[in-house]
Amino acid sequence: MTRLVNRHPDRPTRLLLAMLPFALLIAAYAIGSDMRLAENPNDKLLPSFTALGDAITRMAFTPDKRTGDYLLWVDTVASLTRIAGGVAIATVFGLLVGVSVGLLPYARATLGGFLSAVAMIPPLAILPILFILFGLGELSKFVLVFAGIGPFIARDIAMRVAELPTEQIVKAQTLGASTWQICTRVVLPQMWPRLMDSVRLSLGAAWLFLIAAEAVASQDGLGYRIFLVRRYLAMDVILPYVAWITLLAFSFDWLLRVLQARLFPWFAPEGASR
Amino acid sequence: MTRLVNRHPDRPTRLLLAMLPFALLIAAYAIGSDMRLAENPNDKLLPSFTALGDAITRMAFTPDKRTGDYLLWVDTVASLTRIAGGVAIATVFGLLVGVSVGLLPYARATLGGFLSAVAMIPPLAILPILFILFGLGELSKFVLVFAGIGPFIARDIAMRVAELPTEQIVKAQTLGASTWQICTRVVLPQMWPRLMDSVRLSLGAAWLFLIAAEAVASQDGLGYRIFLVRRYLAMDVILPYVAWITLLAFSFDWLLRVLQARLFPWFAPEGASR
Amino acid sequence: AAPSAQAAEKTSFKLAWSIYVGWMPWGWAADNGIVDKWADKYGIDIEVVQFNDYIESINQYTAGAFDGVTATQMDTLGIPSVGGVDSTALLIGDFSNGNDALILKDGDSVEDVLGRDVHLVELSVSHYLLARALATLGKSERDVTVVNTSDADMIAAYQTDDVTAVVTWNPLVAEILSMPNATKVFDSSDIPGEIIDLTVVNSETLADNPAFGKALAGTWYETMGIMMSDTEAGRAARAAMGKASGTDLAGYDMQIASTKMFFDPAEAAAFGASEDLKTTMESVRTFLFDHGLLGDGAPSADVVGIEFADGTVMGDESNVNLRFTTRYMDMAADGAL
Amino acid sequence: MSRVEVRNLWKEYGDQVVLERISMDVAPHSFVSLVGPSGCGKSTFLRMLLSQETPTRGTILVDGQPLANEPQPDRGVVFQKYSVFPHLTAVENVALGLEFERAPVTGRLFGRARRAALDEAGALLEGVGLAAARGKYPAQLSGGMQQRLAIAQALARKPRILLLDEPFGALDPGIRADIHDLMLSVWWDTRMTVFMVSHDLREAFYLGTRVVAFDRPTEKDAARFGARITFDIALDPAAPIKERLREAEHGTATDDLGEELAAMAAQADRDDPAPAPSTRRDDPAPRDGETA
Amino acid sequence: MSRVEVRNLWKEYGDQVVLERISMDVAPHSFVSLVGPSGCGKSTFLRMLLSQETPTRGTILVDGQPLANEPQPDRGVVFQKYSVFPHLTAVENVALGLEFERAPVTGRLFGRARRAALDEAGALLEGVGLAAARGKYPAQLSGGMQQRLAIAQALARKPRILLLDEPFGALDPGIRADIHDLMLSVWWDTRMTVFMVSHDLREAFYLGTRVVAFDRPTEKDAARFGARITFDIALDPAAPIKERLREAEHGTATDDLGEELAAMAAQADRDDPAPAPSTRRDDPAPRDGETA
Ligand SMILES: Nc1ncnc2c1ncn2[C@@H]1O[C@H](COP(=O)(O)OP(=O)(O)OP(=O)(O)O)[C@@H](O)[C@H]1O
Ligand SMILES: Nc1ncnc2c1ncn2[C@@H]1O[C@H](COP(=O)(O)OP(=O)(O)OP(=O)(O)O)[C@@H](O)[C@H]1O
Ligand SMILES: [Mg+2]
Ligand SMILES: [Mg+2]
Repeated sequence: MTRLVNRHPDRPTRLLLAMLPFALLIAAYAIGSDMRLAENPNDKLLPSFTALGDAITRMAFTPDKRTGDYLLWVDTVASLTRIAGGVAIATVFGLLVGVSVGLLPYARATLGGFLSAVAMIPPLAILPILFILFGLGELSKFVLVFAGIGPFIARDIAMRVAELPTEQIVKAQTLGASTWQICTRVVLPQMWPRLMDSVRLSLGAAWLFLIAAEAVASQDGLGYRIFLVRRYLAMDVILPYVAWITLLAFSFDWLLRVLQARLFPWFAPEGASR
Repeated sequence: MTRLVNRHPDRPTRLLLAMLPFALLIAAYAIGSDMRLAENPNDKLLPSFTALGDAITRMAFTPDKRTGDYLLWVDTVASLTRIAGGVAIATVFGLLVGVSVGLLPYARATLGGFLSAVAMIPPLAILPILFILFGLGELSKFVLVFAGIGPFIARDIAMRVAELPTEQIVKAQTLGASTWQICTRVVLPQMWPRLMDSVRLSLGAAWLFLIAAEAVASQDGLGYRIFLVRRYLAMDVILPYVAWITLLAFSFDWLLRVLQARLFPWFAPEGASR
Repeated sequence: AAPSAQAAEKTSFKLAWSIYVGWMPWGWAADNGIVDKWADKYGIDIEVVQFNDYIESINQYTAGAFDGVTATQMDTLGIPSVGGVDSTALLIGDFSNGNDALILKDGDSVEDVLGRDVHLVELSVSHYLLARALATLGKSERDVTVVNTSDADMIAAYQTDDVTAVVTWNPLVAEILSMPNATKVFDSSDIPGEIIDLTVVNSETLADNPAFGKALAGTWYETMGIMMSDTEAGRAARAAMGKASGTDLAGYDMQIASTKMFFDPAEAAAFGASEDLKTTMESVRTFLFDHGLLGDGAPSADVVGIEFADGTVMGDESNVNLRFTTRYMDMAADGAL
Repeated sequence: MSRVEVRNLWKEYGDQVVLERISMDVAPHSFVSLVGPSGCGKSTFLRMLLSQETPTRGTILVDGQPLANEPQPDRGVVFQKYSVFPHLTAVENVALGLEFERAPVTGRLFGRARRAALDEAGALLEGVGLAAARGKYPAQLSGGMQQRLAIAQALARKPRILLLDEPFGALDPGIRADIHDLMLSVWWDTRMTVFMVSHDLREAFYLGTRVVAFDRPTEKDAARFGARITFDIALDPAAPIKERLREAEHGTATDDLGEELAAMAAQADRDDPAPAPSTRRDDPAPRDGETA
Repeated sequence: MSRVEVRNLWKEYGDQVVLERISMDVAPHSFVSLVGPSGCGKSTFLRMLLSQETPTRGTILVDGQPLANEPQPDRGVVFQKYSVFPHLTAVENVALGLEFERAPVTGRLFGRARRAALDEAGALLEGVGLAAARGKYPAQLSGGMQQRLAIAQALARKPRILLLDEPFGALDPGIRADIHDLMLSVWWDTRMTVFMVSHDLREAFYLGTRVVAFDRPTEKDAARFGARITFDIALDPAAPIKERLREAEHGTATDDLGEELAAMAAQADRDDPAPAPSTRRDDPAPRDGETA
């Protein structure tokens, strides 16, 4: 019998298997929902699929009476703008600081410990200070997303830089590279694909912080809507919104993975062929 | 002139540099606080160091009037218990699932996509469902911490397993290892130190989720206290609590780093000597 | 940013409001140009900023980022006033008349709460309501266990078996009461006039810029006039407010029904000048003092002075940080705006 | 001790043909030396013998049976890139195979069984000259020491087929001669079939009972044509000659060795129409005794 | 083209003494072959010459000046483990050094300057037989191909001192001979000083103008005693002989070469009291023409 490590499912099996856990989740939901609705037809916690469908139609495909907007799309655009901004700042910061800390002993001595400490501060606990410093507008939302994932990305990249074989850095020096040239030609280019992994890993946290920011002060956005309807336990709206967020984040994750494979053909984990 | 990559600060300089950003932060705080207090002596946002000291004395060294407890310690014990529980479950889960997904093609086909999707779900948005499933007690707090960092650890470990050179897995098979033996003797032992890194990276998020969980329904815990006094903008209590959380998390981070170096002498990143 | 909001003469102002039945008019007034209209009249700018998180709006006001905020009288005393921000209750919008309630599973009187875990937002008006409810029995908080539970999670919490008693506010009360096995045993209509929803402004700013107060009062009562009317415009306004708070016209009307809205400025002014208010404030400040919320070194409930419309001061006269005034409501009543 | 038959094997990576039309029939207890220019596909060929990669076309039979579709302990390997386990000390690395065999469930031996396995492993380490590095982790060993460790590890399970990819490249002549000895005696004792890639032709001829060379027909158009077998010399399947060679090596008649090898090659020449290069053996290795 | 003086060098890792009392005086334009058992500290010695590690005791002078305390382009290196850059194609790897030199700020050339650099790099690749693999990433190259790439990369900056750690170990004899040629002609043209670690004594003697052996006095107590220089033979600092050797290689008189080498070694023997092993050169490499 072939060992499990060596058994590769074929394409259709793979597809089937990939859908299996999702199917199970949906089935579990359906059963739970049916049971609760049988008990209390007005139960709001696990609405039926019809109710979910209605809510989706209402939010996504019916113009709002007041403004004429399609709420889901307005919320999506608002949230995506914010998360893109926050993640972009965090990425740039994480790359710059991570490479410095990973490569330069002086930067490591100065920022290494500080970064580890800062990464542990729960940003939600010091919200009042953040809002005073950055106002209540879009900036504070970027900042919260940034504060949530920036230190993580920086630490992750610093670890990845430290994993580069010393031989490479020495080799570059024998080829005449200055510190700056080592950064730009040897270290940074090798960090791009790793940065993508890092961003992928932090995407979940980024959404979390965005939702938290939108729950405090804003007038649109996916997090705002979830917060707003939460006090009515409108799970028929919340669940599609959560699914939508998950889908968006997952698509972005997938996009990053595809881009990584396309743009950096030289970057394949050692065991990728397995 | 020596390149920056090759310049290593000596011990005293290193210590000085490490303290520099902390000193700057404290100085910035002191200036901000002074400015605000000059305007309004009762300002609550950035209390003076004396006020912070008073609050610390009150919370940590004076028994509470009502209960006779030393609040800071009660809160700390409660929170540490919860976070330890949540992180422990997440670690075990992350290791098992991560190793399976990284090593076994069937597990990867089944769970790879699902895990990426689940990692993107913002747990705070589906709290109501979590409550119904796990109640409001301690269990739900473990679950929230677990839901927050479990998928992250699993994905991280799966990536690390995939990075093991294929040669190692093949080599083990030529030595007669079964899939189970490959797991237990080749892959798992090499994942321990990486797991520690992974836990270190997710510690910040773990605290975040703990605090969020304690905001929901509890009577003690660091997050409970922060949310409680946030109602009165008692930054004189919040700031020491945040600093304390940061210190606890940072110490744990440091402990893990030391343990990693002690327990796994064979594990040093390629560029560690830099 | 902080100190400038409290600087002397200026022309632009910021008001923070949060989503709650009695404060929805601010959002609607801003959306429909009423705020701008009145601001223009007095030659100033007013920015009205919506908060989803009530506490954060008060915190931001207390920290100086805003000139005015919507808050209950209890939170105004406990947060900005204790925090040294001298605040004036410019407008008395309503008092809770059933909006806040103690709800039990398997129980039909206040006695049944004894010995239970009571889930509520600690140190909020819910907490105060519970204290008052227990006081009617001659009992105290020692006879129950208070469990802090965030308002956002209250409904979900109630659905679990762990939770058998909650104190909360609308729209959460209505949602919970719509569930099977939920009985309201005590609500704010049992203590009428004790939970008051205000529009509060920084006293210094107001003193230096009466125009700010006038513009706010003008806006508020024009809006009141529209929304109270039983016309198409009034229904449309209420429907929009309901929508903005996440429900619809019927839901919003139901919330208003349990709120004593002061649509008429004269009525509001009369309430603000009444002696009952002093009794209420005495009870509220005692509650706050008992829970350590008047400052840590506070020797008694007197540390923060409260000035009433008639000029009398309760507590420390040299540290008056909460002021009730009927001046602007009177002006509205007199049509002097 | 297995017969290996390779039938019309092709291997392509995408568009690039790496190997084409490789056929050979290897008798049990052969020692096949594989030579050829770098990049011609020798490692790829070994990977297919190992079932690590599947041929694009063609089949491999072992004792008449198609190759198992995954690596098995019947085929040991020493990779070109070091493939010892970084988390185990030298002696643990060698003992690992024994533990896999003797503790199917836990994969880990305890108490006396463990001591016995470690002793066996220690003996093997001694054989490759690593007795002193017994407790060191691979990262603390030099390149050549890691390679020797990999050899000891592969020998521990006594595979019936052993695949070696430039196993002696990083070794100094003194150690190399010792390990040649070890290799030959293990090969002789266990009667296993060995495939060894080497760039050192003297080594290939000295150790091998058969030397197979891979090469591309043209350097141009390298992608379209794969490497083929360009010569295949059966040196002498009868083992005793090897034995004599080995004995001779231990003796002092070092200078005669070259002639012996030449003779051997010449005989191979007669057996096989392919033109074999003339070969002599001389080992200028400074032994410790001579130089210290 | 630099004089290198090594004065009483020691290197310890924690308790373990790796090298002790290493002294040598290397004339400009020498080609020093370093030999010795695996694990004796040859790579460590090169790392110190490179300023990658600092000696525990002792000094190294280059042209009378203490060694710069960090790697510099005056000292090129080919590491034992492949050290090419995985994110650059073969030709980009070689051109990188030129880009560092010519674009100090951006580290990147554009337009004509870039094409010129790539052309230079292409020529070097051709020299090591990698013209066809120009656009491939290192992961797509075989072990030997990567090693050749590293050689081309190190030569691109024309260092004054070149440090080679088993550079030819993974090469087949045909390619190896070509690269020996290349090496010697570059060495001769640029007059650089070369230190080469090799386990192939014939190679060491063929290429080197001087052969230095490291070894430990005793195998016991390996940790307490470091390796020392056990013999140090100046073969012939006058380069023309090398040139002749090279010419001879290209000719057909292959059989005479062995004698030449032996004579050379014999002369070295007379110059130096240390007993040098007798050495002959013969290359049984099957050239394409002979075997295809
Ligand atoms: N994954 C791959 N993708 C594309 N080409 C590959 C891959 N692996 C190997 N090759 C190509 O296959 C050819 C053979 O590689 P292989 O490693 O088998 O050579 P080799 O004969 O072992 O060389 P060396 O003696 O240098 O180790 C090389 O030209 C290499 O570029
Ligand atoms: N970082 C280290 N820590 C401890 N010991 C080390 C370290 N690096 C090398 N050594 C030891 O130093 C000695 C010399 O190692 P080095 O790599 O220089 O050997 P070498 O002569 O190059 O061997 P080879 O020919 O096998 O490459 C070895 O015994 C090795 O175990
Ligand atoms: Mg190979
Ligand atoms: Mg070495």
